[in-house]
Amino acid sequence: MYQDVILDHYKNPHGRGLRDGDAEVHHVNPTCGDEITLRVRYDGSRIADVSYEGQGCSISQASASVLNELLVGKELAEAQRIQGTFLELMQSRGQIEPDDAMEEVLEDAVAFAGVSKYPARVKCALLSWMAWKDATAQALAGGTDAERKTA
Amino acid sequence: MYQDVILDHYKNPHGRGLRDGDAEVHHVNPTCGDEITLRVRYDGSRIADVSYEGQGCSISQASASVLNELLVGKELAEAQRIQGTFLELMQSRGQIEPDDAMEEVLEDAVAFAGVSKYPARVKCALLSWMAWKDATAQALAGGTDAERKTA
Amino acid sequence: MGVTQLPGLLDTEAIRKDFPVLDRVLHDGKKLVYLDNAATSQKPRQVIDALSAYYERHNSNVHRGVHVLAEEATALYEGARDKVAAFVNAPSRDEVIFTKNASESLNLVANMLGWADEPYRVDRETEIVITEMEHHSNIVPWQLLSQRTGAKLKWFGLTDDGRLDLSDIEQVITEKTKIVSFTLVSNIMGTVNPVEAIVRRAQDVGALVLIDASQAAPHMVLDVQALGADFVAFTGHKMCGPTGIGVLWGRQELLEDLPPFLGGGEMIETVSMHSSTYAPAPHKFEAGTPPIAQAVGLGAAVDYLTSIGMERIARHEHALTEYAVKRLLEVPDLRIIGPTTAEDRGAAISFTLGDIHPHDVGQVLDEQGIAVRVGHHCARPVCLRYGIPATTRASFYLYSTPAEVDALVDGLEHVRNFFG
Amino acid sequence: MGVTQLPGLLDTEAIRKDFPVLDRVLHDGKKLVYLDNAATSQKPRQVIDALSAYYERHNSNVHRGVHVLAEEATALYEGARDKVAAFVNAPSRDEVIFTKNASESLNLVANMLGWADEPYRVDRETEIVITEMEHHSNIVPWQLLSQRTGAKLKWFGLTDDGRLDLSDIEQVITEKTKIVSFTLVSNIMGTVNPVEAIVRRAQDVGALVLIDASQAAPHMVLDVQALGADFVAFTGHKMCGPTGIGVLWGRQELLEDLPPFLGGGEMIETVSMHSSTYAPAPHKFEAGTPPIAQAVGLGAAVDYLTSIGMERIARHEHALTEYAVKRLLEVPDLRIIGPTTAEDRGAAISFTLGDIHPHDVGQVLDEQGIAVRVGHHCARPVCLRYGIPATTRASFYLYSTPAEVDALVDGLEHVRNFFG
Ligand SMILES: Cc1ncc(COP(=O)(O)O)c(C=O)c1O
Ligand SMILES: Cc1ncc(COP(=O)(O)O)c(C=O)c1O
Repeated sequence: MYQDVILDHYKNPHGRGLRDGDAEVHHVNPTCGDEITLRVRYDGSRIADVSYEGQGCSISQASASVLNELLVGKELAEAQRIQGTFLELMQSRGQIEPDDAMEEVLEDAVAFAGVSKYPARVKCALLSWMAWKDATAQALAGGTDAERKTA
Repeated sequence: MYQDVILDHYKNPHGRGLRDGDAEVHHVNPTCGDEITLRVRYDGSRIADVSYEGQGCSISQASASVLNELLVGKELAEAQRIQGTFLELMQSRGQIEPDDAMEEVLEDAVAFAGVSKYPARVKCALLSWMAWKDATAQALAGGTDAERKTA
Repeated sequence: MGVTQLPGLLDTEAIRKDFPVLDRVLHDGKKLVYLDNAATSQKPRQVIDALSAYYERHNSNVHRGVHVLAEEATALYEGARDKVAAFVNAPSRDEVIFTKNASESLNLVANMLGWADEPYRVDRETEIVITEMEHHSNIVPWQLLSQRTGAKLKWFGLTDDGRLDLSDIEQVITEKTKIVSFTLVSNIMGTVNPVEAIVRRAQDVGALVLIDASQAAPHMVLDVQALGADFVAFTGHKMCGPTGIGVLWGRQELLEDLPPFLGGGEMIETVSMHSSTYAPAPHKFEAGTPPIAQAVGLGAAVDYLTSIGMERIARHEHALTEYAVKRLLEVPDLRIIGPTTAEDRGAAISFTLGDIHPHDVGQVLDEQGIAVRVGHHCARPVCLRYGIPATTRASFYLYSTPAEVDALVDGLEHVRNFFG
Repeated sequence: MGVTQLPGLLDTEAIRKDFPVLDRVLHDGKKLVYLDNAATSQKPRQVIDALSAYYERHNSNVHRGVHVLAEEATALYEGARDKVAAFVNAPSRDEVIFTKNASESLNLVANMLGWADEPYRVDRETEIVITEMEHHSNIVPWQLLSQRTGAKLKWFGLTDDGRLDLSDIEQVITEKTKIVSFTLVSNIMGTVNPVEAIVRRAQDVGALVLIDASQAAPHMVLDVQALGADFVAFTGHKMCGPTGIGVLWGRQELLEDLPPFLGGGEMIETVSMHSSTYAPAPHKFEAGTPPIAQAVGLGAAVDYLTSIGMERIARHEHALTEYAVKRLLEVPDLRIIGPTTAEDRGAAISFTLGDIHPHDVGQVLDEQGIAVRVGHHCARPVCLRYGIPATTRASFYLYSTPAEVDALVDGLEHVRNFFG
């Protein structure tokens, strides 16, 4: 499951650190203690920045890095499509073998396909993505801060 | 376990029916619903009568009949010795093979030896004997009525 | 004696090969005739093997493990939940809670309601409704709840032929009623109760309904959605599964709203010394290491029953019950306690035999290799109601045969002669 | 690598033959190295066979049956109680209650005390004492009891080296304390706690003592009389027994005085619709069909452990722990959470490895066939106390070997290189 792509993102994360944002969320995976604080900044409907701090396993950290790389600069609708595809892949219990079309959408994120075979780790991979979704909803609704737990 | 002696006592019980007494007790075996009401009458330290009414299985009914036959007319000390021996036999889990000495003490009651192998039935065999012990204690203490359960 | 042919019987010759214990020979040469199925069922080879395989290959504690065994054990345990959910047609697998037996399932609901907030809370202003034919496990929890909260405990009485007397249903179930808990099938009389009438009245007054399906799940199609109840409880060991496991099904919204019962590992979301939050159902109600192997065994039992088909099992038992009732009523002095036809009744038949005490009946039958249960069958109020100290109960299952009914009837003749 | 010889080791080569799962080969050729024994132990053939034999030959519901199978099942079930009583040196077999797991045992005591009369009753005037190193199953029941009764929950904190900080014992355990509940051995840090000091103080103020022996019973001689506690809880699946069974030992007078917990069949003396009386202990606390096969399996586990000898098992684990602590401390960046010597510690060793997350440690170890547990081990307050999100825990048992310690250390080197 530890693809080189994942290890690379883990060791050299993209866009790590907290910068200005329209909304900030804090998500925790209570079963393993993984945490992320994540901010989004929008430029109209374009994602201007996703900044984050967190602690957790290589999967959750690498996943946040991939997210940053994939989503920053994208239009919201496009980002949501990517998020949906990633979610589908992660919930596939190893049943989806990513094809070219999926690889085009997910880029580095296809490396997480192997993680979907490990139910205990799927939540790690999804942590930042759930946080991003939540932060986006808040940013669009006006940007109030909130603390939430990912069950 | 159904020795002829037991069946005889069951079909033709000795001394059944309630007559005057110095004390009366009512015992119930809650796990199977066997019940006995038993009275004792003492003539000094001699057992003048043991009278009883009850409902229950052949073992409990026959045992009351045997008790009546064995104990009426005996001195208290002798009766207690018989009761003790019967208790010992019943709690032996089929390990005691009654010898001549025991047979002399217990007479017909040795027929219950086989019952001791059946834990569920030992309480049936002991019901009247526990009631007698209890009634005797009350008679000697002054003869107040009481209702008790044999656990 | 020739082989009796009844319509709807299963191929018991094949089925019996799956149950090792049925080969037992007792008392120098008497073949076991096991008619104590309402107390517990026997276990097919498929279930025994599933247990061994679990312990020999996959044993691990479940959840949160990242090693292979932990993942396998978790998949097996949660897979058993899927199987049970499908077996009872639960809308969601998360509505299936594993307990230790039906008794715990019933107590769980009683305790949840005692600690619940409004609108579920049972307190001194409210009423609890049960019936006179309940198993002690569906009486005592409500007596305890009533004593501890001050709520009033009410119940439906019984008709002379062993049915619920619902003539006063409007007085028994009222606006004050918070919970109605009753058995789908009586373990002592076999009576199948009219669920719909009771559920309708309970819903009219806004009361919750708990159905004790301990004697139903093993024997008929159980569809929790069709029942319309809020909770359904049953137990593994009566349905070809292992001891040590029971089930509580509950409606998801209720499981979300109601407070936990036992506290501990597995049922939490996050714990600090100062406070804790709880995991969503079903885990919220499964404190501590769950009955992992037992769930796997129950899953195998459900597979086994499903492979034969619950409808076919019900048909088999119905035919056998009809035959057994008919033959038993031929025995002089025999009085059936409960319905005397096979309509709306399960395969447990209680009776008295003249004034021969059930202990004596059971013991003399045992000497012939016939296993029945005697006593009050954890339903003493029924014995009180009919003025008897105890009954003898013969109860059948998918492997029971007409020849075993015949053996029972012959055995009873022998009992009568013996004590006659 | 040569075979490491340590004084006091058991003949693991022979012992391992008894445990079928230890032959498993994972991930194309990696032999299973099972170091997750604090979560659950593996089961010897003797226990698996006892379960199968029970279901194949003797299966029946217990108590009150007059047929052969019922008598055999009852004798086996009650015989298991005798074995467990002897195993913990209980003064009376009637003090041994079978539950579904240690969590239920702990909750049982909390609930009894909540419903008890004086002098046991826990209410808003009183205090409950636990410790910061408890398993969630010995925290959450007391939080619930405290919320529901208003009693104050207090606890002992921890020293930096993973021991109980008893310096303020007189302030923590006071005249208001009704119950002190603590673990004999920490499941996360391995710490063995000083029972005597705590029991003495509790007795001085008249508080009851409950000892959670879940991590002790499998590994050392457990003598409930020597402990001096009022209640002792443990769980079957960690001591070579099946899942689905736990034990609560309690002093007879207390079991007589305290109210029941779950209501139902088996725990009653007599039931009417209006009221019920309860059977004497242990049955009073065993509602419903008990975990019959699981008790039989636990009895077989106790026989197995006794045949090897608990003192010898303790010596084996001590030697192995000493070796493991030494070797683990050689791994760069490895920090043991808990005692760093083998004195007064059990065979569960938690650690962190630099800033590599335990999930990653566990996963990469798993790829080498090494099963450890990662996370907060149901003892999250310990992680909070030491400012870490989680640990990796290796835990040993009677079949563990020095070679497995070596495999773990090699595996950790690989983990470091992998994420380095
Ligand atoms: C110290 C301790 N207490 C209690 C428990 C709970 O045991 P169970 O999960 O069997 O209820 C455990 C194990 O999980 C434990 O290690
Ligand atoms: C109708 C009914 N309810 C509840 C129970 C209790 O089941 P268990 O003993 O498995 O808890 C039984 C069986 O004993 C039963 O027949």
